[in-house]
Amino acid sequence: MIPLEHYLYISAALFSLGVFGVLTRRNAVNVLMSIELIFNSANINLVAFSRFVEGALGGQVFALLVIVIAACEAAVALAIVMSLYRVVKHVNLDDAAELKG
Amino acid sequence: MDLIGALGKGLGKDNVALTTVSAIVNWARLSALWPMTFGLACCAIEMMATGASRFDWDRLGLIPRATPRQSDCMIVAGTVTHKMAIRIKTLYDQMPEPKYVISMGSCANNGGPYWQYGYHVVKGVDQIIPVDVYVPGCPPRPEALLYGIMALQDRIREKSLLDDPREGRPRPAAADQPAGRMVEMAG
Amino acid sequence: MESMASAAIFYGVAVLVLGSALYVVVGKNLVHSAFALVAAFFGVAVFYVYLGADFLAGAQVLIYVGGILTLLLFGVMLTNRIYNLNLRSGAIQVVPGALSAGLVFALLVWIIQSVDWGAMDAGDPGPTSESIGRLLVGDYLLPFEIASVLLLIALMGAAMLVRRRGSGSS
Amino acid sequence: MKRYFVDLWESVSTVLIGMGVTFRHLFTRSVTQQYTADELPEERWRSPLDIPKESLMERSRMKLHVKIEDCIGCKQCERACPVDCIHIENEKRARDAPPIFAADGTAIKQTVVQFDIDMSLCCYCQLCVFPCPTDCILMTPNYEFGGKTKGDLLYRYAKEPRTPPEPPAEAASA
Amino acid sequence: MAEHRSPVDGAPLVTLYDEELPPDNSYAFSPEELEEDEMILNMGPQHPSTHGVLRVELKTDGEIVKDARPHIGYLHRNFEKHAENIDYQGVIPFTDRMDYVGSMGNSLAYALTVEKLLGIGVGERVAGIRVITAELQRIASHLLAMGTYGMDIGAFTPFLLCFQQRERILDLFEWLCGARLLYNYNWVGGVSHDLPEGWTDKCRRFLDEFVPVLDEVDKLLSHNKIFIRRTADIGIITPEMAKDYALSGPNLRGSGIDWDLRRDDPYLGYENYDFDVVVATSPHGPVGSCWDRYFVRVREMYESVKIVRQALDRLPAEGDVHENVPRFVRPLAGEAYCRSEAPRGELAFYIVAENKKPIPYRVKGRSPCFVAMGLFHEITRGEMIADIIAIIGSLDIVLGEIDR
Amino acid sequence: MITRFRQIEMRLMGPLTMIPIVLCLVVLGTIAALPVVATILSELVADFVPAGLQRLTIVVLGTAGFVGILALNPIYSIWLERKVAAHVQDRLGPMRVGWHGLLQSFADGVKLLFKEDLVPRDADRVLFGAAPMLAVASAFAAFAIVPWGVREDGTVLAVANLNIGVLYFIAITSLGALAVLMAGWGSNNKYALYGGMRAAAQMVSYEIPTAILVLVVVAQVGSLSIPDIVAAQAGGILGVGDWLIFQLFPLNLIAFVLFFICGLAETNRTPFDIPEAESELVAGFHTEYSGMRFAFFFLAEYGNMLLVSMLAALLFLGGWVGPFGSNPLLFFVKGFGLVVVQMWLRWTLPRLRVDQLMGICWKYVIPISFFLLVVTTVIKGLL
Amino acid sequence: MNAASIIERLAAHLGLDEDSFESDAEAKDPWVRIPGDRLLAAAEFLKGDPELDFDTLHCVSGVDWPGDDPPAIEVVYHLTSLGRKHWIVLKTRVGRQGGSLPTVETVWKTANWHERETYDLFGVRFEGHSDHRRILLPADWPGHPLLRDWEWPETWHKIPVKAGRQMTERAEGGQMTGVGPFD
Amino acid sequence: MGEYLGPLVAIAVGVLFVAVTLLVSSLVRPSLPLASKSQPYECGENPVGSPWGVQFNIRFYVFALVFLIFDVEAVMLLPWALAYLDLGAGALVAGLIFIGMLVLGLADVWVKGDLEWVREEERRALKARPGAETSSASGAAA
Ligand code: SF4
Ligand code: SF4
Ligand code: SF4
Repeated sequence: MIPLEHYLYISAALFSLGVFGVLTRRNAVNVLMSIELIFNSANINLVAFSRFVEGALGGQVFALLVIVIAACEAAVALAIVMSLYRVVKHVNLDDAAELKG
Repeated sequence: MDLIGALGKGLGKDNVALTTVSAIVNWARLSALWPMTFGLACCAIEMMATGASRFDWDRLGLIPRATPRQSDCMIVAGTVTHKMAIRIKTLYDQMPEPKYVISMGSCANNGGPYWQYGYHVVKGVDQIIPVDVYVPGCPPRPEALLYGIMALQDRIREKSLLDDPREGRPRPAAADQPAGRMVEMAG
Repeated sequence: MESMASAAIFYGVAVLVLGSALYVVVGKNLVHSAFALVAAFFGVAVFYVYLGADFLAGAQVLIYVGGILTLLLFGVMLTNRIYNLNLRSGAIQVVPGALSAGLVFALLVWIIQSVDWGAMDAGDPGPTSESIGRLLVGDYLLPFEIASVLLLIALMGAAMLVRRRGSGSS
Repeated sequence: MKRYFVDLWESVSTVLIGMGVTFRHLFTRSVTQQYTADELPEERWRSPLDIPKESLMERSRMKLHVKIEDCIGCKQCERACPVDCIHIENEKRARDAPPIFAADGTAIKQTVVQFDIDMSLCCYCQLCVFPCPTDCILMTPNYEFGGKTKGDLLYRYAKEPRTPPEPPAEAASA
Repeated sequence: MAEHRSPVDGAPLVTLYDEELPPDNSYAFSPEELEEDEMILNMGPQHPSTHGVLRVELKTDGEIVKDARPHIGYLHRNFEKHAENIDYQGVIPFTDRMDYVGSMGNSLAYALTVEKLLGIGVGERVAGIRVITAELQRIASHLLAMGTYGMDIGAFTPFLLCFQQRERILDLFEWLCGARLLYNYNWVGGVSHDLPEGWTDKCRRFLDEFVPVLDEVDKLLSHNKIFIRRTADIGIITPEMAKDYALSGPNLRGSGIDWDLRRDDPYLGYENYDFDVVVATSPHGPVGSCWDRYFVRVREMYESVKIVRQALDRLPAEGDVHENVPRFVRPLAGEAYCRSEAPRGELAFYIVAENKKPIPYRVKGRSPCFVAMGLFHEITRGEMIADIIAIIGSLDIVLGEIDR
Repeated sequence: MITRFRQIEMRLMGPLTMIPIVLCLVVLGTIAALPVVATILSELVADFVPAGLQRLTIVVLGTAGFVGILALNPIYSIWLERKVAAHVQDRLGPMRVGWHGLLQSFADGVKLLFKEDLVPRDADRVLFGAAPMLAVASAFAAFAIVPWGVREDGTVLAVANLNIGVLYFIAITSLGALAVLMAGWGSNNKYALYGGMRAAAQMVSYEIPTAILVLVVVAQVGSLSIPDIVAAQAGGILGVGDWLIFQLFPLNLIAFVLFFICGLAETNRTPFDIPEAESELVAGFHTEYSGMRFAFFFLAEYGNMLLVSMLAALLFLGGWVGPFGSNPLLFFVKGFGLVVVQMWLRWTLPRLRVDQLMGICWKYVIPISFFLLVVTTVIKGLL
Repeated sequence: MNAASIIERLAAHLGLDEDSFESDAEAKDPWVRIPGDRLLAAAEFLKGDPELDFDTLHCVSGVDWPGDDPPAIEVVYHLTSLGRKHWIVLKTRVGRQGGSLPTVETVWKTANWHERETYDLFGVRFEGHSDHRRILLPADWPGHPLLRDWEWPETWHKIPVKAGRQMTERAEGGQMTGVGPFD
Repeated sequence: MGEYLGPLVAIAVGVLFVAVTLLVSSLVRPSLPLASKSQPYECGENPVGSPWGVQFNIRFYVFALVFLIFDVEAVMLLPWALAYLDLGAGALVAGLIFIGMLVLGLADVWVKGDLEWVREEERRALKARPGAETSSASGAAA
């Protein structure tokens, strides 16, 4: 049986990778991918807790809702990226920020 | 080719196992000759007719494939013009080994009726790609094409797996003499 | 024997997940990143299976692999032209990024280690789908309905954002 | 709205009709003529209109043949051929040679020493057949003469071998 | 590499097996001028449904075609050069090879032109035979068009059903003159062979059996909703455009213009036959769509059946088909331009003759497909990639005639 | 022109033809006797395999079994497809390789094995190589949970019996489309890319109605597990009366038809074969594939055909239950029957255009499936 | 409307006098030859005039006359009126070397390709043509092959162009073959 | 949970199957690499531009978007469909409201024309664009 901690470690690693990606990638789509990683790490935690804590199926329901939110987030964020792309013809975030200023 | 080649070296060319494998592979190749759909001119219509219900080349296991990557033989059906010749060569090159070519009709054989004044007609597709079987006719009847396909099958039967696919390819080279019908022409 | 095998598989999958996640964040080729993400999502689904959340695992594959990933792939393919961007996404602020990510990781590890999780184990919950259903229309009715509204808004909003006006940029 | 349902209905019904047609064909007899059926000789010929093979092949225009004994070397066929794939060379028969005649009685005054037809060029138009005064060039129903070399398609009909030309002395240098 | 030698006399041969031929990059659109989303896509010359060696260069934006440019000439076989070097009769095999799907029509048009040049006519039996063969050829050609069109749209079965019927016509032709595809049948002043015994009966039998099959294929293909949706709203040629581009034949009638040379400028006694000129009625969308052109062909087959029936009934029992064949064709100086309604439209030959020469000075073939291809770029703009195929198919082109 | 070799071949062909026939009989026999075979096998495993490995052994054995079926499937399906096509078109189809061409697909396979394998220049080699693997793996993964029947004691004859069965199915089928997209993108070929994009568009559209139609079934049966769904269809008039397709007439009939259409679309069969539309895109996403890799796409395609047919049979046609009691063979026959229907459709219909394909999905299939979902749930809820 | 009156009407409109144009209303195909510089005006009139209404240009052909004085290429336009069912042939001459004509593409769009073809095979240039490229032959083809004095190149892109000696001519010596009717 | 061994093994077998077959094939098949052989196929022409430069219509994205939303919706509904029968009318209504919302979304995008692959106006605009003849005729000028 895999102990809870290991799930948590994996989730933590995934989370940090996600954070790393968000901080360092300059491509908006890539940043989005990193954000999805973060969502996933959170979900692992949620499900793990619901597994290891008695009667907490709610954690799974919550994870499901997180997935829903992730989907919505991805949809809207990508839509924004698209419109951004239509204006500036690239999706490099740093340059886009300059554009604003 | 490594394995087969090594086996050939180790076991000798006439080893029974190898010849059997050769025979099986040849059988598979000749039973599943997928031609490239590639009509150039009038002959292409007869080629289509060969694929249609009455003659049905599917009977011999031919399924026309549109892309050279999946085809085994190219039926050059029709007049090869200069503008087209370059494309034909490209397409031929794009086919994977082993590959065969059937030259269908007078035009592909030799320029056909256009050999003399056809400034834009290549005088025989064998100037640009090696041809395995020549099918005469203008256009050849579907039966003649089927006959040509069977001639090609015969050709494949004679090949050995050990042959380098390129070497085994026929060329109108000196070795082809004496030319078929002219009996003892050297005399 | 069997538990050992299953543990081996677990850690194998963990390596796969982290490896592909790493590729996602450092990889040079965006399309490859996207496909690496498939592997990561898949691995997470395997974790769910290990955690007895079979329904969630299915949902993970269906939504993430089937849905979000397709969306992301389209995003990649729709916003990159290989010969002016070379489909490569450069990285910025690698060192500070790595530092802060490392910091976050250290913090998390410290928290995990500082808590005594004990031997909590609720055991295999068995089939979860129906119970989730009961919860959804029971305790979590409000989130359930809100989710629908959220989806609706996301749909309409995103569609509005990308809708071309007139004949577009050309 | 009505359009929507009409479309729906039309799609479904026409698809079903089509499926009916193909279903019927699934069980009709095939028309394939098994030309290559070495196994079933009777399947080698199946005209879709039940035309007997003999009559269909009567005018068939496949390989050319020359009844060279009858050829008088008039070169009419060579002249008529739009493709120029007939090549004839004659030699005058010796004045004192015994007279010979073609089957229809035309006197043969010339020896045909070379009569080549390049079947890899011929366009099977039959234009060479009509002008022949002795009806000695004709088209046969034989089409199975494809080969692995192009040389196989050169047909040489000549009555007698060419008398070997005296090797000209300065030909080599020229 | 070993030197390649001729199989015949051992002379060295030119072979380029191992050489890279220099690429021939001819593009009408230059990659630099492309806009943001555009891409250049080649369709052809080797493509399953460009009906031969047509090459279409597309400027696409995703699935939408922003512009299309046909490239022709991949089958340029120099008909006109040959015609300047070969005697009048010898040109006929070459005309056969122009529109190789309707070669009876071609040689007929050429023969009519030379007859016009010589000022000779043909006997009634020859005219009857010519009408019969021309109409049978029209059916055969339209069958091919119908079948390949189905195949372009993705339905394979109608293609083979059509080919089956076409085989029967070819059998009739083979019985008649010994060739299956390129007949060299119409001669100047006559036809090469008389009808063989029993031919008319078989021909009648064919007609009787053909009509139900045509109905069936019609059911399977023409009225299939998917097929209609694929073809009924695309590639629209308005009547004005059709006139401007001098379309002819089914393409012209598919645009709703009531014009048929067989009725409006009759030859071979077509005025004596009772048939309708099929004009598109376009029940499924604007007039001039692909479906209209396609369906004009289908209905023309029924009309051709009608004509053949009448011609068979009227055919004089006796008559020498070589009666008017001149021994030598040596026209006086002059020129003639004669059009006729070939299966694909108005095929015309323009012959300039020098005085009493056995060889024409200049022969120009006016090919309906060449003309039809000329407006291709107009009707493809804004369509989708799949529609390009549908449009090419609906124009029913034969590359041999376009490139000559 | 019968050469000596040809004569030898012909003499050999007769006995060799027995191979496919025997194979076919063996497979069918095994399927028919699956409950017995499975019992014997599990007992054997219980006796001879160390306890820790028993489950793995059974899984591996089961996998080997369906892999065998999947590998043989194209051989027979392609032969059958060619025969169906041929007879629809009044011709004969393969005739010369074995009795009525039965050995034809073997020849094709061997030939492809010995065929050069090309990777186009500048292709994305990783994706190009991974695509066939993903295609095959997804087909295999989906097959892993197909239940073939139940034993007397109620155990399900499946490699894996998941209680989220149908959800798993919907989830895994999208992987196939992903493979196509990978292939298209990786080939560095415009036609292939078009094919891949179209496949993606198609997958994107037709997965939704599939999911909704599955919902329709689930809402009536109340279980995600496939054996439960089948069990709910047992009994009734003549043993067929309780098949889902006959319940709530005609709602479920429509649902079945729509489900089948979605299945056609997901396996890229005519009239939905736009990703490989031969007359437009040359060969679509597999334009650049040659040799064995191309063969794998075929394997996956025919596997998926069988899969969706089997799924339709399970969900609507009662799976292994029927008039003659319950038997895996019955299930197999139903599945294969639907495959034949797919072939029949393929040789009847023209191909749709990509926008029409999407239009049909969004404007007809999805609204109607929603309608079905609402109506069935309301009816069921009120009852 | 018969040919004579068509020609008359055209000449009247263009203001051509007797010797600046030739015509033959009695020929098999009645024709009128006008100077090249009036071509466009003639075309516009023929199409636009409601009486004439030549709505389609049937064909454009070139004829090379190197032996004439002066050597010229004759460009022949065959016109048809679908509405009025009459026909006329319009001819004009252009110099063999670098001669040019105005394009009639603006009048009948179909002329576009016909003129390209005439350019390709005869080298006649058409001023104002929108897409003046070769159409049938490759872009780098040497010369215009339907000119009577066109010289055959040896090879094009390494591929031989001239007809080599064919087998029949090449084969030396040899013996009889073709025994039996169908050997 | 142990049941999931099945899919896992199947996937592994699938990958292995392909890999092993390809390995065998690579041992026995001929291979003659040539520069021209690996040129991307484009009907025999020399392709210009990379296919990866192609951008697909943004409309693709809208479909993917709707797809994602409905995918999520189906996942949310599955547990509901399992449970609603036992939970009475309230659950039924809750689910129907959920469905209703989504249908509303579908109706919205439908009405706004996002479900048309090609918008009629765009097509018409392209068709009406004049002067295709006058556009670039560079490339291969005479
Ligand atoms: S050989 Fe004859 S039929 Fe074939 S393409 Fe050449 S001319 Fe046409
Ligand atoms: S059939 Fe025609 S091409 Fe052939 S040799 Fe006779 S005349 Fe010449
Ligand atoms: S026309 Fe007849 S007789 Fe004269 S050369 Fe030819 S074959 Fe001989």
